[in-house]
Amino acid sequence: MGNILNQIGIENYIFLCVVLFCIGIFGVLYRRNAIIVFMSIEIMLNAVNLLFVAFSTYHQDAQGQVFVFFSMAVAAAEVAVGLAILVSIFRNLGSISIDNLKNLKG
Amino acid sequence: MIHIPDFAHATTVQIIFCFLAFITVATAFLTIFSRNPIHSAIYLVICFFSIAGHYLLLNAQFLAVVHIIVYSGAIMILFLFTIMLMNLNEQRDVHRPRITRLGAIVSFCLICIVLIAIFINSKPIVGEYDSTGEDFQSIKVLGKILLNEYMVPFEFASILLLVAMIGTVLLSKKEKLNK
Amino acid sequence: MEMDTNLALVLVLAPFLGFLINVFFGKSLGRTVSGIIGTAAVVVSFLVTIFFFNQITLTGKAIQITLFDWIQISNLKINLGFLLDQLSLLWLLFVTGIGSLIHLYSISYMHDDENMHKFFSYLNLFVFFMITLVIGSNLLVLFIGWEGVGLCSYLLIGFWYKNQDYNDAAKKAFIMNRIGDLGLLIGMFILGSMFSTLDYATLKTAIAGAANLNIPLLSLAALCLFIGACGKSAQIPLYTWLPDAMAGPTPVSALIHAATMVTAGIFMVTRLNFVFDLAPDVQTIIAIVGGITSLVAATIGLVQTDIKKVLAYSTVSQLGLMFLALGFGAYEVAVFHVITHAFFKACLFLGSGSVIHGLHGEQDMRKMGGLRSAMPITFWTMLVSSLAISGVPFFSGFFSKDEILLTAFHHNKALYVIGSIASIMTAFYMFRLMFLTFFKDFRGTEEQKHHLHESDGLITFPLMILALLATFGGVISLPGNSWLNEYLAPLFTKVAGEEHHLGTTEYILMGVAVLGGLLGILIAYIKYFKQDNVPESDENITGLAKVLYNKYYVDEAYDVIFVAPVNALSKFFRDYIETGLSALVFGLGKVTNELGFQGKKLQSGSIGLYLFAFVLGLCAIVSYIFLAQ
Amino acid sequence: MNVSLILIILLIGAFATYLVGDKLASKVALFFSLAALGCSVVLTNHFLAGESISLINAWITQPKISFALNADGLAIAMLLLTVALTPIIIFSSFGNEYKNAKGFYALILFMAFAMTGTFLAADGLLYYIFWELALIPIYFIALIWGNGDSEERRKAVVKFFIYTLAGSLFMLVAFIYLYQKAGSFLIEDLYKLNLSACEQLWIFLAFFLAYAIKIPIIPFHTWQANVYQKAPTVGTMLLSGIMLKMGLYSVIRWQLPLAPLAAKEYMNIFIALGIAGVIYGSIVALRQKDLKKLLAYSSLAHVGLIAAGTYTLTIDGLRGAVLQMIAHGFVVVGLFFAAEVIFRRFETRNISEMGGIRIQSPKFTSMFLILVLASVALPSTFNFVGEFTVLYSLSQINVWFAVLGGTTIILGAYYMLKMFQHVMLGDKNAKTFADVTINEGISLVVIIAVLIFFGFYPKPITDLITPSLETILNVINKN
Repeated sequence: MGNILNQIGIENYIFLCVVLFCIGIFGVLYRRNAIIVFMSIEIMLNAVNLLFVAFSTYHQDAQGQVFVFFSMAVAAAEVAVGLAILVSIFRNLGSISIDNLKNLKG
Repeated sequence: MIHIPDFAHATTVQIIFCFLAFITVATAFLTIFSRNPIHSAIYLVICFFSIAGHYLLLNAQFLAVVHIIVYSGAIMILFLFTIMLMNLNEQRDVHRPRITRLGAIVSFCLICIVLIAIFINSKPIVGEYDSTGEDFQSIKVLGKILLNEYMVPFEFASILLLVAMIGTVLLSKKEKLNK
Repeated sequence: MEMDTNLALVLVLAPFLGFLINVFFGKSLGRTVSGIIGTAAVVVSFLVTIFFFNQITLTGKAIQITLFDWIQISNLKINLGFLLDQLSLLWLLFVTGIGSLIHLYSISYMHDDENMHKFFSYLNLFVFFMITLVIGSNLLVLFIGWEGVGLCSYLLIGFWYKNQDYNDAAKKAFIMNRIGDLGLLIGMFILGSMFSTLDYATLKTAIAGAANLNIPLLSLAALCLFIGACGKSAQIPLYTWLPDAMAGPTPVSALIHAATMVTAGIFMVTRLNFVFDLAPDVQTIIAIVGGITSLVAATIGLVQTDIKKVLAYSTVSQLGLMFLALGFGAYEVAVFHVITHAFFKACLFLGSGSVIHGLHGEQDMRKMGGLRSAMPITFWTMLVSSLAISGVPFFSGFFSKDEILLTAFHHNKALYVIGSIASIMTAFYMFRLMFLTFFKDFRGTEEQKHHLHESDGLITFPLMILALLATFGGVISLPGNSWLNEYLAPLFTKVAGEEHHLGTTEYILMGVAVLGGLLGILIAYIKYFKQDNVPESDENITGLAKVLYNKYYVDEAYDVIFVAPVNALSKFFRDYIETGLSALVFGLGKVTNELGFQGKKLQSGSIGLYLFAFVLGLCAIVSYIFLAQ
Repeated sequence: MNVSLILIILLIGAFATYLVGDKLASKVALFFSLAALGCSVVLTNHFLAGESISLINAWITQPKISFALNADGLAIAMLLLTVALTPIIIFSSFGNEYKNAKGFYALILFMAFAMTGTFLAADGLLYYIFWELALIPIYFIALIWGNGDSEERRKAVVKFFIYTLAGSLFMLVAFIYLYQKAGSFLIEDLYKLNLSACEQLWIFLAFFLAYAIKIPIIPFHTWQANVYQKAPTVGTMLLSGIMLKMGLYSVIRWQLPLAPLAAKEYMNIFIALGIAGVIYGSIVALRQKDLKKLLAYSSLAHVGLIAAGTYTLTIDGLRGAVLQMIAHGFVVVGLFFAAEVIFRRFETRNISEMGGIRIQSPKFTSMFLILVLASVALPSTFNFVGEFTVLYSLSQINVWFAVLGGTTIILGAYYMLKMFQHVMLGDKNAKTFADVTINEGISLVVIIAVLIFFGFYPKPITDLITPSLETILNVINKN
């Protein structure tokens, strides 16, 4: 079985992931809705995951996929906790706009 | 060095890749630009599916399946539930001031350029993509690796999930306890 | 040798002991006793000096005494030591001799002053420092005395310290002297670094033996030393303190500002004649400065109305003549004039003191007159001294002044003319003083007239002695047969003066000088005796006389040129630079504070902003790591 | 027996003073300071007999810091200055009543302890610790017992504290850098380093900042006049008499041997700075209205000359500087004490409100005059010996340095005599000036005696310091 990357080229995956990652960053900066910010973070995570898998294929090695597996677990945990926090913030402040979250002030 | 797909002589795989990539990027953008969080969530689901398609394309079936289950299934449901719980709609989302948006676009372009420039500058040695022919990503193999080499992290992942669950429950319940 | 050391210590320390006794016990001892102790202390020194003087005239050998190491500097070691040679003993003779007389005089003169014991302690201290100055075996010991006499001069000028004007005069004297002292110090530094010694004897041998002398540097040293001498001996441009110094009691003026301290500059130059001989340019400068000083001071003296001021300017003028002689390398001539000048000027000052005493403090000649009958002894002694200073033949001043003018004639005709004019003026203003003070009718108040009396014996006795000396003092150096020149010969490297052959030229010059002197006296006689002129009161003085009366406005000029700018600078520094620097330091603190304050605003707590910063930082770091290379 | 004994005595003294309570505090402090003086004299005798009284103990192994006290002639001279001035300073304060006297006197002894430590320390970090330790007591002394408006005082003192501390931090950086190179803080190890010219320059500048502020050399002097004015006289005496000498001593002990190349390269600049301080200080002093401020600026002028002397890098310059340090220490303590004596009677430091003291107290006037004259370096006072030597060394570098530095002779006489005239002379004014008490007299007489004795016979001190200065010069000239 030939390597699928022979037909696509690893660079294209890299470009795709970079663009995806940047879109994630863009979303974080662009939106104030905390939920969308979360989604953007997920996009970034996925961009990285995709790159892992691409390189896993490139190296013909399962390590990358294992890592993606763990990262998914962490992402799941993160989203669960993060959303719970958002919910409680929403209950307290009545809004989830990150502009309202200014308690980090020194 | 940037490999421009030659559409005239494109293989099926290449066409599929381009198609999937287009969907991924487009839906990612739509996720961000949608006014309505529900729409965002829907677009994100599509985005995740397309990424799962990439996984399949790379022959990582197990991951593709896990990805769909975890992301499209669990995480997105969580998102949707939260959105509905908060009853968010377009009106509640106030757009950021223009300067912020401009800044966001500028930094988006900047980081894109920087990352791509790095990649171009690094002159990667991409030789022939060798294929050992060995099976390295079937469920069987992955399972062996996970439960042998990565036994301890695997267990920690489960502990992490457990802790996350307890934390989530506590966080959500705290309000009620105070009342 | 042991004996010599002890005796030398007695010589130096006797006045110091007198000082200590008067300082600590003076008040309880009473005025007369403290005066006697003070006088006795100086007399002891005088006796010891005579002893040494006899010894040295017999043996002709200088006595060098080293007490202990004083200051140690890498290449020169400075001892506290004494050198008793012909020059220092000669100086000591008239310092202690005239000093004794003036102490004696002061017992009576200062008797009414509540701080008499203090006066005597200062006088003793002065004599102590003066002896140290003269007797020191190296320049630094000289410097102790040099500054010490300056200090005593300060204390004595400001003796009546309740009057701040007197204090100003004292301060001025000290500071002017210090300007000279700086010159002296620099001169010492240069000599020290050139020859690694400041000891006179070794310095002399070192200079004699030096192969390649750096003459320009040596000249610089000589010039600096001369600046020192200028300060102490009141030469242009540092002479203005001396007339002001007349604020002190009259015995002080006689002792310090006429006979002894002001001659220290001449002493120093004579002492270091071997240095000055090698710097002909500096010698020329000395001669010119001396000549100009003598003329300028004499012109100012023409119109002064304060009896002591006249004498003060006369002193400056005479010192100028001495420097004129020094400038021509005629050291023994200068020394001769120092000695005769000490006699007649001390006598004149003491005489004026006697007059002032008799008039209860009146110093303005316009309010005197006709004192001849009331104070005959004072009159006669002062007349003798005036004749001496005017250069009337066969008085001491005639010989010494004549020698100076002769020397000047042989070297530089222009300076000879200047010196001669100064001499004529001297004769004029001295007799102006005599006529105004002692002749005609008394112009003071009735009350003063009522109290007019001759001073008592303690005052007149020194006057008579000094008058005698002023008359016959010239015998020590008669033209053609000079005891002084022979006595001083070992000191000088050159053949002691060029023995002037008493040819026709010399006799003509002598005649001219005598005629000049007589002319001056004659003018004074016509103006103030025949025509009965009295100097105008202050506001009526006009024209050139006003300029002269105001001393060419030199004091004012110095105020404008030096004092005022320094004060303005001080004010500027204090008000602007200081506050500016202070503000700068505070400013640094404020900038830090402000930065913190502004930085605080960045920490707004807005997550959006943080994210921006994060992304930009990421860009920066990533591009630095990957793109910078 | 070694020098740590003196440190121990002073430290115990500080604690004992604090514990005995307000009434006895001054006496106990005097006792301990005299004990330290006696001990120092005994130790000096041991030293002169050839015994070593130094001490080196390992202290912290990682990083390598030792408790090293090195007593060579120079350090002993400064030690003697400190322990001789401390009892005088304490004794001179007997005429004043202080609130919380136990704290006050304990702080004085503690400061003496820290300063002694600074002079003796032979380990960079130990030295640095003592150096900073000395700052703490003076801060409190000036802040709590000072005079004038408390808000202004706080401002001046805090400025002083931060300013000197900020300067010292650069020195700490330099020490850390040196430690990286040498692997030890011991002074001998640091002396052995061979640093490049560039490194030396930076180290020199770092030290310079610390010392220039402490000494102070213009334009880093702005803290001085204000603190002198605001601090209680005892604090001023400690500052001007001893603490300034810490900076000057450190220049000789640390800065020059550690960065000799830089010192040689930029010698003229630093000498010029010192001399600029002389002229500037003198000129500013001319127009001061406050007696203590005037003395502060005169002090600025004098230390400027001393600093110029040290930077000549000649044996004369160093020796003259050390002699002048000691002489200046005594004379400035005397002058400030005289100012305090006047303040006790007139309740003012404003020169224009004084005058007429000579009529009322000739004794005090004489003593004050002697101090003034010593301050303007009249020959036969100790100051002359130092000033002459320093000026001589300057003339060896460049005659113009000596000429400009020598203006202190003229300007110094000008402002000091002007001050003397307005403070002491003149007719009686409305205020009465009681004659000096015996206690005050003793302090002044002791100081005057020291000044005049060493003015004629400075040989003991010269002999004490010369060998160690030569050793330091050898280190400087090793390359």
